[in-house]
Amino acid sequence: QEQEQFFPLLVFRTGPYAPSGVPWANGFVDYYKLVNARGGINGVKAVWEECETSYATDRGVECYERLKGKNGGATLFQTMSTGITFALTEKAPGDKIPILTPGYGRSDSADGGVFEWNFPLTGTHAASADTQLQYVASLVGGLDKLQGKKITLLYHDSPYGKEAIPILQKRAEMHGFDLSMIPVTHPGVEQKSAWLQIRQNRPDFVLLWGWGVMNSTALKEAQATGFPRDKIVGVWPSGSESDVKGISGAEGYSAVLLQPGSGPDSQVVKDILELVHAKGEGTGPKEEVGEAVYMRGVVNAMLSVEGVRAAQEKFGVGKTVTGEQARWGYEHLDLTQEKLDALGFHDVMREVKTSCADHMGSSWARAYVWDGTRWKLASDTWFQADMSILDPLVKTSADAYAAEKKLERRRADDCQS
Amino acid sequence: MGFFLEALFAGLMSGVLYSLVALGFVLIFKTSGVFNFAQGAMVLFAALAMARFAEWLPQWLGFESALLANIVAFLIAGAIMCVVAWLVELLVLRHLVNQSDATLLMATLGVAYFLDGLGQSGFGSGIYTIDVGMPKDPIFVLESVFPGGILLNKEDLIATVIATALVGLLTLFFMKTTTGRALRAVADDHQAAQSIGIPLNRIWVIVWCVAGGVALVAGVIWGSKLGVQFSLSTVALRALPVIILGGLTSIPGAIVGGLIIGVGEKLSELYLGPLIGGGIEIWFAYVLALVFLLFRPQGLFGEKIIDRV
Amino acid sequence: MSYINPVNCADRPAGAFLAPQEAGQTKKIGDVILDVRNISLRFGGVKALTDISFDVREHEVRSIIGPNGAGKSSMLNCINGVYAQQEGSITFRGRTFKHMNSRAVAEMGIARTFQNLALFKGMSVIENIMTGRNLFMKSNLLLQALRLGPAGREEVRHREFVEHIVDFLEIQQHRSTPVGQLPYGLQKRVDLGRALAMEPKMLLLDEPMAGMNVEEKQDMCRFILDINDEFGTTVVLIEHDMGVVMDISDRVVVLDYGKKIGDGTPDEVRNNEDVINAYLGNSH
Amino acid sequence: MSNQDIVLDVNGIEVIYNHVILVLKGVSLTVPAGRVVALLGGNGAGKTTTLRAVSSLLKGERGAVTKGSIELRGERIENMTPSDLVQRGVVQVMEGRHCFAHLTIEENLLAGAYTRRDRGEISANLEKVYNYFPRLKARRTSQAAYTSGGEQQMCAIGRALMTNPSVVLLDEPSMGLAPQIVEEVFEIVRDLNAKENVTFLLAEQNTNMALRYADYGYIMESGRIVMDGAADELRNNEDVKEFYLGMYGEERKSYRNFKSYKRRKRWLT
Amino acid sequence: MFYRENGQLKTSYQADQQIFPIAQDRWAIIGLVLFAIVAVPLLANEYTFSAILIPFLILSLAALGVNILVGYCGQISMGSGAFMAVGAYAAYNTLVRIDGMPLLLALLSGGFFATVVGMFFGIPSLRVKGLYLAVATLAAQFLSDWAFLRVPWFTNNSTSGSVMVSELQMFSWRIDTAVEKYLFCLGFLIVFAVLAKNLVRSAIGREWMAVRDMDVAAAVIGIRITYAKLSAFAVSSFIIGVAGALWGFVHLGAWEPAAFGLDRSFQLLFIVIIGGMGSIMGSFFGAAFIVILPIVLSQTLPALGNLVGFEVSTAAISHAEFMIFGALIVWFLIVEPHGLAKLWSTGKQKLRLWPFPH
Ligand SMILES: Nc1ncnc2c1ncn2[C@@H]1O[C@H](COP(=O)(O)OP(=O)(O)OP(=O)(O)O)[C@@H](O)[C@H]1O
Ligand SMILES: Nc1ncnc2c1ncn2[C@@H]1O[C@H](COP(=O)(O)OP(=O)(O)OP(=O)(O)O)[C@@H](O)[C@H]1O
Ligand SMILES: [Mg+2]
Ligand SMILES: [Mg+2]
Repeated sequence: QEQEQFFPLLVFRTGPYAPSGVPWANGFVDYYKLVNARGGINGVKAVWEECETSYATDRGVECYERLKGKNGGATLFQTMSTGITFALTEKAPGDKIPILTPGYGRSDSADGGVFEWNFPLTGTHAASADTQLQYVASLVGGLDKLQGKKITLLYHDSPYGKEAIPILQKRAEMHGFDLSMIPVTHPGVEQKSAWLQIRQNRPDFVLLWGWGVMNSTALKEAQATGFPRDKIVGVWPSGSESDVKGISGAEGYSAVLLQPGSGPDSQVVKDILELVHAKGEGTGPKEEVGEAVYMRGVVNAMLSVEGVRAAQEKFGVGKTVTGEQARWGYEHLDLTQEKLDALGFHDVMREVKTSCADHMGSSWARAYVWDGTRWKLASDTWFQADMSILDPLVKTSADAYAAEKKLERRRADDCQS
Repeated sequence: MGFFLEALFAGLMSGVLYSLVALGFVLIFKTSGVFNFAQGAMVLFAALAMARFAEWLPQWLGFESALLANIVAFLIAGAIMCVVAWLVELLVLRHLVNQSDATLLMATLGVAYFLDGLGQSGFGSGIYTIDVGMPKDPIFVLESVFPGGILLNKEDLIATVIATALVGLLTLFFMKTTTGRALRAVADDHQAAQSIGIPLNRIWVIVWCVAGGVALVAGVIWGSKLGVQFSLSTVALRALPVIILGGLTSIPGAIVGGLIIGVGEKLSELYLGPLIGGGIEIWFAYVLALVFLLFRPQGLFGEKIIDRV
Repeated sequence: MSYINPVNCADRPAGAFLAPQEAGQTKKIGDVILDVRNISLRFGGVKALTDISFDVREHEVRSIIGPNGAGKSSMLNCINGVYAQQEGSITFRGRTFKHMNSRAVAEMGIARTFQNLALFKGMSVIENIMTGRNLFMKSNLLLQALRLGPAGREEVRHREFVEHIVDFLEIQQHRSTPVGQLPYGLQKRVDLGRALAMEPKMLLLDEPMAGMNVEEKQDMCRFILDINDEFGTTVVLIEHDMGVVMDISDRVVVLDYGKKIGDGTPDEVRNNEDVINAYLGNSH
Repeated sequence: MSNQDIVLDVNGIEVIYNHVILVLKGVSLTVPAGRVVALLGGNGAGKTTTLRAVSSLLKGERGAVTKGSIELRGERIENMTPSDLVQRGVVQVMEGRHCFAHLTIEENLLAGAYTRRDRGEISANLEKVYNYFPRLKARRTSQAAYTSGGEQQMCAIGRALMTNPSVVLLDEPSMGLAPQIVEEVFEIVRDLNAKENVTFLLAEQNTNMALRYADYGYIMESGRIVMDGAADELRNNEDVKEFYLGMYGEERKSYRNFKSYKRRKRWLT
Repeated sequence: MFYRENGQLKTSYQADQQIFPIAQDRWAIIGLVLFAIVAVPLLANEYTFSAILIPFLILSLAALGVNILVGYCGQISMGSGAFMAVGAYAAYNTLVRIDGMPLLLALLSGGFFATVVGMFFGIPSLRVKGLYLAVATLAAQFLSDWAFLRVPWFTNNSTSGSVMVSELQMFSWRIDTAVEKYLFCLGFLIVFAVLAKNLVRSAIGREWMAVRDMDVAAAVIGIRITYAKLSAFAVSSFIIGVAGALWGFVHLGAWEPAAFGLDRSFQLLFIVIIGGMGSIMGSFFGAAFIVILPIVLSQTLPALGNLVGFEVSTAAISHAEFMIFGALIVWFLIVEPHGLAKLWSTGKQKLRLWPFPH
């Protein structure tokens, strides 16, 4: 009897956000295929099943209920949506299933002392915001030069979009820049007024915190109102190829991408092309392999697999692990650069090490500039979120959550890593 | 003041674009009494067809000219919309003669779902571009009067001209042709119209075809502004307050309504929005329309609602 | 034929549902109950009514006749408060109004039927007639939701009343049919039933017999006369069938183009030159 | 009467509404060319349904002909659209007027000319209609919804005449009309019949009138034809006299005087 | 032959006014309710509860409310999602802001605030009619979308704008498991269904229907149009509000305004029209149809695809789902414009006549 490890996938291949959702999901699936082609997780075969959420929370909940018991039980859930993360955060502890939200999810869930089952590995939205601002600072010559600058945050009006606000406000206070915020209503095709406001305010930078069609619309409106694109800086959900490809005014726009960025030249991409696509088993079109959002899917899948591998080391190599055991794995991830390089992720991402208190691990990000045909690295600098700023915010928020839910922080003996 | 004018122009121009979508609603409602919720889906579907064929044709046939590709794609998309019209009549409307407003409305919602699904599975669910060579850059006028000048958008200006022309053309068609009267008769009473030999089926195909054409033009203009993607169908939601404000049955109403809503929502967003948190334009448009309705329940130019006992 | 002739209706089932006023006795025409003074009604340029005055006495059957478009229905609409006349006043049982308000009119005891059937199509016969009783139903929303004591009892009481009307109008077997499915003639009866349920002092009937054959008209006349005789309900009747009008009314008003051209007993009206020219034609 | 002369031949049709309500239970009738045939009967007998079946307007009412055949000049027409029928000269004036509420009277009439192409003919027809109904001419610019019931009835008939029909299905034309107008309408029927050889199938409650103007009559009750015959024959039939003409012996009985007890029609069970 | 009402004579009007005057129906319903309370918890698995039954119950409840307004009173509303949202957020606020607030009261207060808001948005209905009103009700929808996103007070200043409720407890009953949640919702549904049924067969129900069918005539027989319309808005939004609170509290646990967006409003309207306007029963049929259909489609289509030998991608399935869903709606409307409830009663009528045709 072959051992199998089940990875449910909550995807959105239709609806307003499909342009980002499709390559993201394809990256996931291709990587699991690659894992199996490379012989599984210590011989355990990865199996997966997709469930379409259309990025809607209630459908996500239905998918969760449907998949959580299938194929011997779900190892984990990756929600691919902030809204679904919020809903599942309430449900998963009861079912003892970890929730992985690499690069997104709720920022306060980095605090493993309260959020036992959430893993915003490799960075949260708060980290995104912080690294984004650091990049802007580097453009003007340092954080101290931000003094008196005008920065406008143009954000998707949803829980996702709002995650950035506390960090930026804190930073504004610290560095004395002038922060103004303009919400954009879902799905984001109506931004005329927003850009007229921007034109009126003439900010030094616009931080684009968009999702789906909102991004390309923003860039088009920027062109239509004559706002220079090299003064617009996005985050990873605003930094995929589909956001900029074919948009005439997108050149010069830059985005700070929490790892990974786009990685067409990486080893893992070559492997996928060779071991999966070349055999005619590729999930999507070949051209998208290596694109930014696609790589996100690949890295997300890799993290889910590596957690299982870590858990196997404790609970039995070559055996299927349960969700609860997998959680131990995610809490004890130690992906060193060598390990990552061996997996083919050289120059795609940097090391991640989690602990029971720190469910995020690290928050490396790099800035890319769209040159009209591809994302180019803006510089080789890796940014990392300033934890001295993040931590207090995360802790306050997590404590508030714990208080509301009447949860106890995990005791020290339960938390020894 | 400069900013105010800028906002005003922006409002007027988005207003014209709303009118264009609203026109599709009005045409169908006026002539068949159907409140066509699928109009948004039709805009998306038409735009998708146009965008994709413009992309595919050069690949399939191996030619270069973007102009040619655009023209042929436009024609193909137009033809597709007429086929859609024909199918809608054949499979839906024909079987729902004489049913209540609510039933017809639901049926068009069903059509909308169908078109959304068909469009995405046939043409893909990515973001596609329509490039009909519209200039994207802004121009600034009156720079000597106001610092920074007043921003105008060439693309918007061209779209405004096209929309105005189309509206004018359709108004003529309805006023001057004998068909116009038959169309209105159908809207009033399906059965009576049938009884005097007005062929409902053909009339509906024609009207839906015209509405499909309007959707195509709207789709091309909006699509080239915003990109063609699933969310394009939401422009229909922006056009709804326009038609109730202008009156469901009035072509001039669609235009005047569009202008009022366009200006109203831009000014509200820019002047009122920052005070109460922003993002208010969509509900503001609806509330504005609602306030107008309280004074004229049939909209500004709509036909009076007749109650007799 | 004299108009105070009593009708022999001894073999009618005793319609005990309305408090009968000296049932079976010789009909007594009473005082003026409704007085319409100088009514003018315009719709834009159309003068529907011009300076119309007439009165209705208690217990009588008062007909309004006139060519199509003369303004008969509009007259009823003014009395009902559906239309608001520009000029003139309406006095009902001593109270004078510039404009009538539908609800108040109903409360004062004026009920009506409609020319083009205004039944509630989605409801059954019983439910339609029950709506006429709503005026008298007092329990509040919460009680109705819970159907506790008084609400349930009230419902039963009124339902009983309505069953009497159903019996009276002989539509028992259609009780729970949706009215939309009934033939036209029966719908007219339901319309009458709904008005009767309001226990009206005065009943306004707008062409109750249009589209009926002789037999059905006979039935309808019988109902109208029974209501009038036995319960003393005053009836204002609009009708185009001169046979019916001349046979059953006590007095007749004739309108033409919104103006009053005649008023009097059937015989007087029948012989009025203006009326003959404008309306009756020579065959009658 | 040879077969050639029969314009309309309805043969044993059954009609069901809503898949369950059986309304016509095998109705057969023939309408010869150039005649006026009356279809009489009480409320709910199925007259309207029969006319709808002929003019193909059943579908909109969720009704269907499930048995039997209908032929127009030898051609089967059950599955034609109403507009096909209008093209072939058959037009129905619907019960309850159904004017186009938002159109003016004149627009209503012109809408009736939809199938006509010849402008001269259309304006001649319009003149003709205005001649028949001067009242319509006076109200030509009012919206139909705001005209009185009688005016609407005239408008509906006039509108049908605008199609230049050879067969007119008239459903209760007298309903709600002032006596003079009723007379006029029937005169117009006779006129059109005589001068333009238009065939009429007339559903009426006003038996008296109908039998005066018709050549032949069918009496329907509960979805069946219970009696038929030439008009004067029917007029002299005792039952018809009593039940449909309100005559007792030779006298018309006053509506004021009759017993509530009545003889039941013997053809009703 | 089995479904006969012969011999069931009513001897009092009381008997005739029962909700189900035919004995077979009455027993069937009692049986069904017992089945739902006793047998279902034993038979269904957790997935069925959380993903199918609970949403079904809550949406039925909401549809009940919508049906009162749209089906009974004839005021087409496309803003029902907004009233659900008001219910959910109001219940949330009463719960978190008032110490020791019992769950039941919080849920009902959701209904109460929804009533207030509903009546406010009902005011235009006094002047505006039909489709104009329908579109105008969207104002409520967009206003609520905006308010709950942008006014931090409503979300108790939650930074993300997402709120959550934990630990449902009524008296000493902790509502934890899916079965308990199911029973909890079922209780609400049964109570409200009975109340709603009582209302629609009482004086007020007849007033609503009268206003729907012919408002001028209604006014003439003394029905107060204003009262009838506003009370329909009030009752309907109360029920919708409670349903919204349940949706947030019981089904989702954590939610954001998008949970009550425009799609939800349309969904409710769908349920009512597909199920049958002006039919309490129809609300259940419609909800079952709308909740179960997409799930069935998404589960069976891949299997069907495999049968004919190709793998159907998730995207293709969900596109097919859109198309089939749309097509089915149209198909149902064509087959029976008056909804599943009408289909059901026609079926019963045939059964009654069976084996004799017509
Ligand atoms: N659309 C419908 N749905 C269901 N039943 C109908 C429908 N139309 C008519 N009926 C039923 O069919 C029967 C015959 O109706 P029809 O209208 O043909 O009668 P009629 O002879 O024209 O009566 P009237 O003189 O009242 O016009 C009636 O019992 C009526 O209730
Ligand atoms: N709401 C309205 N708006 C405009 N005109 C109206 C309105 N109601 C009635 N009229 C006009 O007033 C005049 C009188 O109409 P009314 O309906 O009272 O006539 P009527 O005497 O009842 O005729 P009929 O016997 O044909 O029913 C008509 O010319 C009609 O067009
Ligand atoms: Mg009248
Ligand atoms: Mg008839």
